[in-house]
Amino acid sequence: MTAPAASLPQSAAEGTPSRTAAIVVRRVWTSYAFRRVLQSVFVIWLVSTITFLLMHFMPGDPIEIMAGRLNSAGMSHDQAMATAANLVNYDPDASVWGQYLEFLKGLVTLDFGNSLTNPSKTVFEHVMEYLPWTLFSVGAGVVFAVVIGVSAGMAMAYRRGSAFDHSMTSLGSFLTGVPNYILIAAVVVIGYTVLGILPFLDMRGRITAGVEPGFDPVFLGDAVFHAILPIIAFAFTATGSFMLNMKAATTEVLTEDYVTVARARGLKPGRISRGYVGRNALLPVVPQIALQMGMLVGGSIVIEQILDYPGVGQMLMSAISDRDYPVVQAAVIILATSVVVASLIVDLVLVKIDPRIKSEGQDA
Amino acid sequence: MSDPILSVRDLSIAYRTGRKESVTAVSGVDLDLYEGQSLALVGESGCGKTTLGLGLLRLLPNLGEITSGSLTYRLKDGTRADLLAMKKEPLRRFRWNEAAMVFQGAMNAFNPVIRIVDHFADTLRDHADGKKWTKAAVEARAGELLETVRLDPDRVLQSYPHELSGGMKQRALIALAIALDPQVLVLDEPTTALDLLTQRSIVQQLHELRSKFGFTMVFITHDLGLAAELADRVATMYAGRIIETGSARDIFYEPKHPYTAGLINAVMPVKGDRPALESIPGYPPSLKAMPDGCAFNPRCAFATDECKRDRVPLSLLTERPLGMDHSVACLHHDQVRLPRKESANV
Amino acid sequence: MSSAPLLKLSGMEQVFDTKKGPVPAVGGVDLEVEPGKVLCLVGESGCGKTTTARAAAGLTRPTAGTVEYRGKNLADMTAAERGRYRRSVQYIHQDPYAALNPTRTVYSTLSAGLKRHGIVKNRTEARAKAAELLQLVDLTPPESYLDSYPHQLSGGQRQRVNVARSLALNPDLLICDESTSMLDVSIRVSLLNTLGRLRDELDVGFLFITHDLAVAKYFAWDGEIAVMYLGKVVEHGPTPEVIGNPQHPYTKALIGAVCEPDPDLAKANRAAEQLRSAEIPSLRDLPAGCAFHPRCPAFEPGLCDTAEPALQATPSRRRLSCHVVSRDLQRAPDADRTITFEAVPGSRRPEPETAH
Amino acid sequence: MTTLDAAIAKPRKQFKETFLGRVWTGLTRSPAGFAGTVLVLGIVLFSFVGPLAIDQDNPTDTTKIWTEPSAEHWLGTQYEGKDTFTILVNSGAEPIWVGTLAALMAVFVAVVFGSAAGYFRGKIDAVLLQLTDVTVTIPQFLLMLAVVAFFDDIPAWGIAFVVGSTMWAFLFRSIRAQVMSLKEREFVEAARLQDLGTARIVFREILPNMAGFIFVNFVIAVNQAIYAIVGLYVLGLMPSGTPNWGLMIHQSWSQNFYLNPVALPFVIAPLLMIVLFTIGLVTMGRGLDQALNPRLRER
Amino acid sequence: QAKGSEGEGASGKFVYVYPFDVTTQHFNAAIPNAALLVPAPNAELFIPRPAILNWDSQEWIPQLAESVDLAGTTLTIKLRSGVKWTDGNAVTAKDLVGTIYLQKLNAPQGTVGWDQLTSATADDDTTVTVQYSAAFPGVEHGALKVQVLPHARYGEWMDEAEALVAAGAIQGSPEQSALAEKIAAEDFKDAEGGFISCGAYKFKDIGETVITMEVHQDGLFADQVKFQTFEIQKGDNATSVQLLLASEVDYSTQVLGATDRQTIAGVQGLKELSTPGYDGIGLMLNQGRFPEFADVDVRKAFMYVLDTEQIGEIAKGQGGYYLPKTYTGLADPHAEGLFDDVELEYYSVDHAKATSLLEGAGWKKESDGWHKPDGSLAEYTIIGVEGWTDFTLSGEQAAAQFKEFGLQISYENVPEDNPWGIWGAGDYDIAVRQWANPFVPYVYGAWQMTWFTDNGLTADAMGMGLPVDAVETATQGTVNVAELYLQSQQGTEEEQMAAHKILGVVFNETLPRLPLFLNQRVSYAVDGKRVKSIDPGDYDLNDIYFDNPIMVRILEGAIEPA
Ligand SMILES: Nc1ncnc2c1ncn2[C@@H]1O[C@H](COP(=O)(O)OP(=O)(O)OP(=O)(O)O)[C@@H](O)[C@H]1O
Ligand SMILES: Nc1ncnc2c1ncn2[C@@H]1O[C@H](COP(=O)(O)OP(=O)(O)OP(=O)(O)O)[C@@H](O)[C@H]1O
Ligand SMILES: [Mg+2]
Ligand SMILES: [Mg+2]
Repeated sequence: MTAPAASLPQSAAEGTPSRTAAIVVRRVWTSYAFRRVLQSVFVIWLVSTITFLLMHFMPGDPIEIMAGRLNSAGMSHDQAMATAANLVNYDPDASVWGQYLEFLKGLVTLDFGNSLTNPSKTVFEHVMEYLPWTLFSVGAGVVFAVVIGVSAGMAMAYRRGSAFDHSMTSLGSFLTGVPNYILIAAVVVIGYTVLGILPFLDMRGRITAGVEPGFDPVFLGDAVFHAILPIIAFAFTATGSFMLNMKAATTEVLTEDYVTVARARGLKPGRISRGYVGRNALLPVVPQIALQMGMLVGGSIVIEQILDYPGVGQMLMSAISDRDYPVVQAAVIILATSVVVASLIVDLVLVKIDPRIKSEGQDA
Repeated sequence: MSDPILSVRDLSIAYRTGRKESVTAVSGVDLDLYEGQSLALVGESGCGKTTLGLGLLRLLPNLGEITSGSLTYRLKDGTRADLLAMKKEPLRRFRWNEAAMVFQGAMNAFNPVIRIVDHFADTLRDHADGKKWTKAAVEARAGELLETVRLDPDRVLQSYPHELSGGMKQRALIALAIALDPQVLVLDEPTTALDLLTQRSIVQQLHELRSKFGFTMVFITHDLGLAAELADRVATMYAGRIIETGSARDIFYEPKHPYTAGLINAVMPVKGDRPALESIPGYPPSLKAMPDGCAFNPRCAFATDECKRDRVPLSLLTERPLGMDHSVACLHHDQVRLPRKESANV
Repeated sequence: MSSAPLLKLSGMEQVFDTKKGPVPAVGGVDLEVEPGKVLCLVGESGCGKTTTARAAAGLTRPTAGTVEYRGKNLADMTAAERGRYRRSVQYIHQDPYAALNPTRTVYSTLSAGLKRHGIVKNRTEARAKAAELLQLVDLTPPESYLDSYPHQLSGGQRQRVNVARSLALNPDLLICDESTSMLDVSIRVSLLNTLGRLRDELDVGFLFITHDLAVAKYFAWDGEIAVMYLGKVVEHGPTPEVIGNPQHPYTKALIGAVCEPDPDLAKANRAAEQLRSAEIPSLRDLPAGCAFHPRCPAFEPGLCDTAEPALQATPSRRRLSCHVVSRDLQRAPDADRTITFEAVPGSRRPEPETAH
Repeated sequence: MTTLDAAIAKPRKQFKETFLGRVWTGLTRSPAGFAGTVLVLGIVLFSFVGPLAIDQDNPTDTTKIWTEPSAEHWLGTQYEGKDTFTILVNSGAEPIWVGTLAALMAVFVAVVFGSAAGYFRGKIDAVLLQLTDVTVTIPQFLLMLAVVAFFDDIPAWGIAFVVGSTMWAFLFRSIRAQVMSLKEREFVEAARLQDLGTARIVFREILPNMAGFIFVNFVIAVNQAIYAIVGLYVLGLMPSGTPNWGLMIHQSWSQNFYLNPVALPFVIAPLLMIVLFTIGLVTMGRGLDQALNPRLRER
Repeated sequence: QAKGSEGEGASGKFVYVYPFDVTTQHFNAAIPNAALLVPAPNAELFIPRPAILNWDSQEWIPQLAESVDLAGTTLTIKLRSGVKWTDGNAVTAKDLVGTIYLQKLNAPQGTVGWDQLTSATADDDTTVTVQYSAAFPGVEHGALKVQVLPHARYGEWMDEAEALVAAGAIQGSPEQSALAEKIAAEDFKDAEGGFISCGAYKFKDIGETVITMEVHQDGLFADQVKFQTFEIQKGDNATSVQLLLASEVDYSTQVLGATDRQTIAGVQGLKELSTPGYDGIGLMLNQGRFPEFADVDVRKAFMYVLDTEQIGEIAKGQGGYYLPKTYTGLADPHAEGLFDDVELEYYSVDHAKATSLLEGAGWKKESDGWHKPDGSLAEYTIIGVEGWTDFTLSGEQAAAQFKEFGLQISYENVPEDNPWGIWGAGDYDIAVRQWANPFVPYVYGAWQMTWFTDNGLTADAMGMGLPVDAVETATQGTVNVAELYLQSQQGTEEEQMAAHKILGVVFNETLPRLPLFLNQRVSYAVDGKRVKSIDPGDYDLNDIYFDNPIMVRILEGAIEPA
């Protein structure tokens, strides 16, 4: 950032073509975007390597695990191991190093082969069967949370000290405080078991049996119907934390002079709260959106289990307990990529909404 | 024309500083402003000028409140409005459209995340009254306004506030302030951060705007030169009160309050040799430890026991039309002379 | 101490990178401040005064040229030297609102440096010292300000707190960026007198930025004034010379623009327009030749709009960058004495209309 | 002048001005701060002093499995026929201190890293950013499982460490962003001009400006830490036996107690404790906010 | 046979709850444990076996078979005619023979019944003859209980399996592995014709949380069944409790905890179908890790410390468990009559006895707890499995009781994904584990569990480190348990009995596992909502996961819509 860009155009103008090329290369090399991408790739590699190691540190390999299951059905240890070896597409004697190289190859070619415990499917197919659903429900949950949390947070800051503020702050703390799986379980228990108004039985799963996928209202409506509970669950926690954070940020911004001036200018309250207070207060909150997203995907395991919503959390959970290495790897890489991409987007958005970030860096 | 455009009666403003404590920053201000007049508010730093200015637009921060008095305006449509009784939406429409303010802290007056042009767009659109402000129209109007304060629209419009120098921001704020042709313009040290040429051109611009639109101006300044140039009337404040008010000539040529006189005496001339200047002796009072009686008495050469006893009200010296009376709050005003008046002619 | 000046800027340039291209805010200035002397920087708003001052205070690193403190280049300083420099050179920000931490009281703002550098030993001392500083800047009685937060102070009060803070560490060099602009004249005089004592008694040097020529004249009478225009110094010389006998058309215009606290005089002044244009050129797109030529009343086509004038010494102890005036001076070396104050339009005061 | 000198020399507000003093004022003088403090202190006392004050004899009694609240058993009895109230009293200490420790650690690390990254930028920033990305991205579940596999017997502070080390990253970015913007403020420059030292500038000039934000996040972190401990039970990482809110919630959860109306006191009590604790902290935070951020009183 | 017109007598719906998973499970029934609903109790409804056993009378109840007959080493299975697959083909002897070969090839060495099976031949379309190399009670179990697969779909593999068996390939041989891998790579999810089955019901709609089956007109017993639709709701314990509370299911085989049972107790029409189980919950002491556990007195002392009734009460609730009449390692139905003439020790809580036993073994109680003979503090951790409520509660209670007695024993959970690995490796101090006979209706299953499961005694699968070839006993002298075990499964009826008796006494004396209690198998039915009455009839002893009585009764038409 400190490269005196001012001198570049001049030298480019004087330069021979090859020098120009060199400058272009240098520009790319020193460019923010390029370095961000490099960093992201690095992060993804590191995360997947750590995952790889963690997975291999965990006791048991896929065959042992499968054997354990068979074992529980009455087979002896040896028998179970032998049967499992046939069922699972895994060579227990391969060195970890060799597997790692294999995995790296997969990482580069984006081909992770087939699932170990379900060899009829490629890992990609396997993951894609779950991923869209989780992304949909988490994404929708976060969108809701942002909309509700941000507006509630602002309203709280505006009415600081009022009964509204007190109750909403308590609600916000409650929502952030209590894990979303407990909250959604309470919703189900009260709505379904106690009151009997929630058609929970029909809401389980991702889609009703017999509904054909496609871009038609029946399918989309059904998908939304099934996703409502997961979306609410994901929205719960995130809403609370956005509320509290937004309130804190808004409270700060409200003390700024430009807000007073905006009031003096007789701007409409809505415009002040959106364009002046909201935009500035959002600055510290925006980075949290990406984080929430990542956190929710990570935390989808329990939610998806309670609500019987087969998403990536459920898949990851069973892949981990099956030690289905390639599936776990692929899932983690996809998660890592989405977190990294989300934080990239956040950075870009921040630059967009905070012009001051661009012109930093003249500091001694 | 006998109807003042702005009329203030017995206005007092206090700041709460703790749960029970508060300080009175402005007390008992009476003021009538008539259309087209310009009033300079001068006085000690910290005497309550900004507070009064904010009070005139009901813009006090939460902990500041108008504790007594009344504040009425004659609106563009000729009706009179009691500002203190005004509801939210009318108050919003009133602000900037009827009365605008250029703030002392212009540096932070702009939203750091939006461009200058958007500030204009927001203001214009929120007071549009049905008029549709297209982007181009906003840019044209804003450009025009910026040119009146000698800013290069091409550069400034698309800039973010942090990309402008302090002076540029202040000028941009003035441009923004006149965007809706307000009737009353309150300027809090409007040219403090500006260089002389710009000051000059702004002053000129304000003159022109004033003769064109006939708006009324209250400007707060420490620059007595500027006051002399811009003001028809001058009011001197000390420790939250108006202690002398009169036409510009009254105040500059024949100040009758020892504080006003001291102030004029402390003006540094640009021309001629460097004189040894004296400030008013003693220290300015703090709001938290206000002397009894006339607040100026500890520093006053004429002070008598009487001055220490009771508050001294404004008394009328010379009556003039349209609120241009010369009044002073001093028991010993007849003794006050401008010491260097003669030599000031050099 | 060596004979090196307290502060020396040589060929200092500052180019800001912005999305729309580079902004050469300061285009090569050479300035010196001697101990116990004042260098006043005046000029149009946006001409780079603050930028120069910030570089001098080490807050930014100039993109070209050097800043030397007591003969030592800032860029080459060791950590220890830098620390010493830091304490000896204080910069007072232009904006007193932004320069105070909103979460700290006046006392804690003032005492931070004192405590950090062991100037005071305990709280009692710190408070006494802070009170003393407040009294220096006329914030009295100090105890009613010590525990205030910045938002509870008026503009002028904040400005004085800023000044008081800068005095806390007994600096050698004070860089004041319009530090008296929000004060009423009486306090201004008083504060300038206080600073003047520091200058005279403690040999403190000043880089004093102001647009108030009266203040410049009052405070820098024994020092120098440098007039800046669009990032360059256009005239630089001893204060009485520059104020009393301005040479550069821009300086002349500035002095001509002074308002006197005299309503009648002011009304007469009002009519006078001295410049060809009110437009300030953009730094990104400076006019060819002399940057002032589009506005200059002395503009001569072919001369002013072709080459950039250099800042040259004139016979009368000053430096000047104007083709026309330099040429005229060469033709008539005494000419610079002949332009008198009376030549500035509007300076004669008509008789008052009404007499009492 | 003598009275004046005295006032300066012997400041009447001596304690009030120090950081702790302001914290104290915020907690005791404002209604919100006071209410929050009372609530938090109440729960802390309940959980730390309570166990000493009550009769600890709480035998398993199969004839009393799941009974309704009564004079003898204020919250009824649980699945072993033990008194729920006694269990509740004994259950708070560990989650409170482990949660607080984890949150302190997370916030501390986030604040230190965040301000280092935001203040110094450059390499440190780049490295720390990557580190957060990595921390955020690794599935916590997996990490925990690996931890289980690695450590047989993990002490409570170790749990705090594990939980804390995964939480800091979430706060890091916000702190970094705010430090980045605050350090450009002129008052920070002013502090640098006074050569106050980087640590002081960061901790005394910059951070107090975001005290409210940090505190809110601390509260969130305490919460998440407490629930993370619940999560650890789910993974079988924590030895059961020591009574613990987490264990109670986990049992209610995994053994479906929540479906049984008689079991509701057992299910709700620990949740309620956590919720009250959080609300107490948040309310306390509001009082603190006012004390630490004087501008807030303005608007 | 099943030619009856549409919907003859069949109406209504029966709702069952079971934790299936359509996203991971598939339709390749040749892969054990992984095909959708194939391992479930309701598999009888769509993928029938030749016969199932009445555990009480030990008689075969013919299903696909019309009759079965074991004479010497020859088993003759006569299939019913007229039953058709859903693809329209008739069910023939070829299907059964192929299925038997597939099973035989893939059955691990040492499996009773499969090891001895030498050939299976289709004599005609409906007759299959199976030859065994040896005969003893139970040898026919495997072949009679295969879930018959259609040759039309699996024929290629069946034929290959047959050839491989003929060529002497066994499980684990390269040829078998190659075939197994080929099979594992196929899931038939999108195969034409869907899942080919021949039961009374066939798949209709497969949703993620609900699967609907409808009557398959040409299927086995289609003319007898009374329900038009059989619906399976997906559900684990929590869900099935909720579904039961809402009366949205008619039958649940989930094993519920004590609290759950209390929760649903008030549901209208709720019926607990309770049968004494063949297995129970006990503790494994890791002798490999702690040599002091080799001392029988220590084991006995531990046993005397435990109040097993209390443990059972808390872990399973009233009616969810029963205490064994004898501590012989056998469930009551199996122990009945066997030990009438031997003196057995009965372990009921007796702290004084425990103390004296421990002290006799050289242990000492000090202020911090019991110390071993070498003076070190005895400290152990009991592990249970996270999520297995009965294990968790039992382990917790046991630990608490030990603690009360002064033994420093704490409790901890291990993750649910691989407890078998942990048990197999012997990576624990004390573990909660089943005892008695959870798998087969024959007594030898209990010995398998007691001495051989989780006791691999090899370097990588040490298990609990309990010696099996030479066990010292007071009354029986040194006993070779491994040998007796073989005798108990492959001997003649008398030999088996004799072996059982000795092994039971050895168990009683040496406590290779500490038996806490036996499970009372409880399943739950809601009468009167959709179903008139759910009643296991004569099959009430049949274990719920194997040969589920309710499914058999549905097929018999004994369960009807309300
Ligand atoms: N929020 C506040 N709380 C307490 N006191 C305040 C507050 N704001 C201002 N004051 C006090 O009120 C008095 C008047 O302040 P004001 O800003 O009106 O002065 P001013 O005349 O504009 O001064 P200046 O010329 O220096 O700007 C000052 O003494 C100041 O300390
Ligand atoms: N960070 C920055 N990025 C881009 N441009 C800048 C930046 N800081 C200052 N400038 C530009 O540099 C020029 C000089 O600014 P500077 O603040 O030095 O002016 P100044 O002489 O102090 O003006 P004033 O009297 O108004 O304070 C201005 O045109 C300003 O817009
Ligand atoms: Mg002011
Ligand atoms: Mg400046």
